Amino acid sequence: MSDSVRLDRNQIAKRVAAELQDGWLVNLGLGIPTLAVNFIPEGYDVIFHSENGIIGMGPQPADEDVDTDLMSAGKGPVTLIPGAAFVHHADSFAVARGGRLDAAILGAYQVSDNGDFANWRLPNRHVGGIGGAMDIAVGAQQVFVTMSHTDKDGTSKLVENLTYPLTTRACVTKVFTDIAVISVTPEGFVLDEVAPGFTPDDVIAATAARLIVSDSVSTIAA
Amino acid sequence: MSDSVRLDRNQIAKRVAAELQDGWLVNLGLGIPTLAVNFIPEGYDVIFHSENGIIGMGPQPADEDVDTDLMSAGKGPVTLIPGAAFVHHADSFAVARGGRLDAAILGAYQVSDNGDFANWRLPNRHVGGIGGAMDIAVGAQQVFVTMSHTDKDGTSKLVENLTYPLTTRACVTKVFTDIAVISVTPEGFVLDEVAPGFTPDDVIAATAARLIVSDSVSTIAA
Amino acid sequence: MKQKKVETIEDALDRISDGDTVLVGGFGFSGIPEKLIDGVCERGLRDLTIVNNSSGAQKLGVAKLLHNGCVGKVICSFPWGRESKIFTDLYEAGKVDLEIVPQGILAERMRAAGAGLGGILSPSGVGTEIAEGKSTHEIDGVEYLIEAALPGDIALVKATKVDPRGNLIYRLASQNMNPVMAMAAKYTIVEADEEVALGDLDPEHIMTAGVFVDRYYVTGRYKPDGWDGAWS
Amino acid sequence: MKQKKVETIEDALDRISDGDTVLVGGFGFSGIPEKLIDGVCERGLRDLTIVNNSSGAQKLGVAKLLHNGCVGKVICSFPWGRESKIFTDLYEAGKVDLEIVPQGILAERMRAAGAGLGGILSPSGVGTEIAEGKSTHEIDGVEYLIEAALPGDIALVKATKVDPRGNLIYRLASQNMNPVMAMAAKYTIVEADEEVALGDLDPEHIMTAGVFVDRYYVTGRYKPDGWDGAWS
Repeated sequence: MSDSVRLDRNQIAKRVAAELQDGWLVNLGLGIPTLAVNFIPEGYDVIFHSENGIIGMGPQPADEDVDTDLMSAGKGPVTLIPGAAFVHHADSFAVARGGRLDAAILGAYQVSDNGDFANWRLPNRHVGGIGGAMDIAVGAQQVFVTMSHTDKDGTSKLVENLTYPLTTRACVTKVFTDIAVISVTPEGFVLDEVAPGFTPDDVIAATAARLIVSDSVSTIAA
Repeated sequence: MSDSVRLDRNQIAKRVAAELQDGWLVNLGLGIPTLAVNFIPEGYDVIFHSENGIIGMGPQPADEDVDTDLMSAGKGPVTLIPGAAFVHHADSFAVARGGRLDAAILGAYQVSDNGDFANWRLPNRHVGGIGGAMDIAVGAQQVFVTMSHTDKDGTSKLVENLTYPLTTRACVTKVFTDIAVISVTPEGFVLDEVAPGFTPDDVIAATAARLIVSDSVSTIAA
Repeated sequence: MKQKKVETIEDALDRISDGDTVLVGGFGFSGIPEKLIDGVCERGLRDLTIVNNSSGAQKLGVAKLLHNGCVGKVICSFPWGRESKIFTDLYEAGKVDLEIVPQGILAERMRAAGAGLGGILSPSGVGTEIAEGKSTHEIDGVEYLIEAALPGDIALVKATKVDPRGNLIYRLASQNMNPVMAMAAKYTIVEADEEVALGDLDPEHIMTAGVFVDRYYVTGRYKPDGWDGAWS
Repeated sequence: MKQKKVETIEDALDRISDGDTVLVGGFGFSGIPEKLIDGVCERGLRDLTIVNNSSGAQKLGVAKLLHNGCVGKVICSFPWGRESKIFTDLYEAGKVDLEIVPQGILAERMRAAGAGLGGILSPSGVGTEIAEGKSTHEIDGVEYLIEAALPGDIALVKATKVDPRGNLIYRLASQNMNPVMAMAAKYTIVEADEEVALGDLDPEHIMTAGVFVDRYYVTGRYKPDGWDGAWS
């Protein structure tokens, strides 16, 4: 592991962005997911959905063009792409729960090998913020989780059973960490890709759940 | 009963229209209820709601101004009043079930003295047309029923228990027939008004349910 | 950008199969996707479950589908109109099934499907024939019927304007159940009077967002079938 | 015509009482009825149950109501933001109750109230802490939570345009939960940037029909509280 360097936030965002297909409707959570917007393949028409009722968010405007009535769910100023539409909050979540999101990219505290994930409350806190995560995760066709593979103490965030409070059951389809890309399959976690300098065994050692190594395991294009 | 003449459809419509108050939102069923539109007191702003998503129907247009995209739930051409709005069918019935209709005027086969009514299926037919009646009757603040007091055989349409299939339970507030105006109260039917030439006893004789005669029973202004 | 526009009715309809549940917009003469309905008849599809407010009138709308033998079941609020003799005949001959739903609950059950809900708690029809066989649930002492969401395999929707993303504008009262049907179907096919350029629709005026639309066909504005009154 | 316009904040708010459930629009800096919120604070109302997406930020929105001691309970999806210290303090001191609801279900529960439904069957939160104590119902083998409708005694709504019938237009993404709140409350009070004449709004563009609005107060457009960026 001597020349192994964990991916930084932008590299994780770039990798997950490569999953998005032309014409998809996508919802991005806060943090790393939001960065994915900077790595959409050239020429792709990816439509971004924001919980507060924007379908077709465009990039951040110049300072002088910021409008407080045109901000993302993350409270950042945005613009509109041509053909954007507004809906109210109930219909906005109809888009999500109703299955029209091709993908959601979300952060997580933990993901289990049946696709459960936790992202809304720390176990030692009384309350957390659910926001839109439960609705989005239950409805999106694909749920991509981006997170560091381990927490600050080196504890694996990929687990057999969640110890953090559940957000949504059996919904995560793929996990993008700073050392690996892992699919959630009926057989459990499958290691698809490793970060440059990492071996499958490095990833297995850092993962607190059984990890099936794909026959075609490859290195993440950094 | 020698100079008694049953009210005609327009007279019933005129009488029920006198119940409507300035500023009310009202839904009108087919038949006699629709005629009520012609008897709104001068200067009153009564807003008419149509199930198919019109809030603020105005009178019938001239032939050359008919628009097939602007017709009432009864399939008749209408116009819009200033400040009218369109909604889709789900939101249109939200208006009704959600309690925003000050009154609905509906026809009926039978009304019972607890306010149940029947208007959607004849007992001897396999199926009937429910249309919007169940939603409108369950939600409107007041449900006014207009109907003949008896059927062709002289059988009372005001009853103790419905023999026709129920539309909505305990919703009718007042009944306007061709011989009387009757309130539905916690004590049962109360006779408020009789048609010119009819006595309370005439109405009692024509009614197959107990009828309390109001202390202030009066004659319908024809 | 996803290519949603198709040039022929055949292409518009190539996802429909025998036995599908098809949500068909329209109320009275307004908002009926007539050209798509004609296309379904020409395809000779069979055993469709058709959801609409009514069973059609004369030989129009749903009645046309019935006449052409496409329909196995009708889900509607008003099957028994004076002008829907074809439905009466087929129903009484046991050739078509019927599920009757209060009009507002029909719309709400489709909206629930579009919103990814399992269903709704309905106050409409409690204690009536339509409650038979349905579960009930009490909230604050009030009894409600549990009405399941009503999704479609296909929606046939009529709009007046469409843009290349499939964003829709409906004319006057022609929207009726079209917007909830567009939400409720797995695959939504639109027939529009007119196509406008990308960016021509004000995002605040869009009535159905293009994410609910899978395909659209442009017809030009035409006089509704069976309408013999004034027309402009 | 019903007189819905009021000339003072006091008149706008005269139907609110201590203990009411108040639905308050707004998300981020957008669509917050700030002048009405200020009025509630000045009235010194107590023990309100406030429904909003969040518990506010800094001293803005719901946080202002919390700071002023008006709130007994918050129903929201996101109470624990980095900027809502006031809520954390009051909650941990046992001075404010909390009901946490997934954001989309919060909107849907209010819409259900507005639509006269008893509630909805929700797929969101099944198997999680928020399912505790709730009934479940299975449809086609899928488990749903029965989530009760969430009506308000009062809604405080922010719009950009209002006409004398109370018809509303919202600007850009400022509608957020305002339209469902307008539907869900027994009494809906609107704060609008601007009043337009009767007939000036295209009936096809109206976002909230005036039948859902009981009263409105016109403020003129103003810079949102706490916003220190560009403003036009």
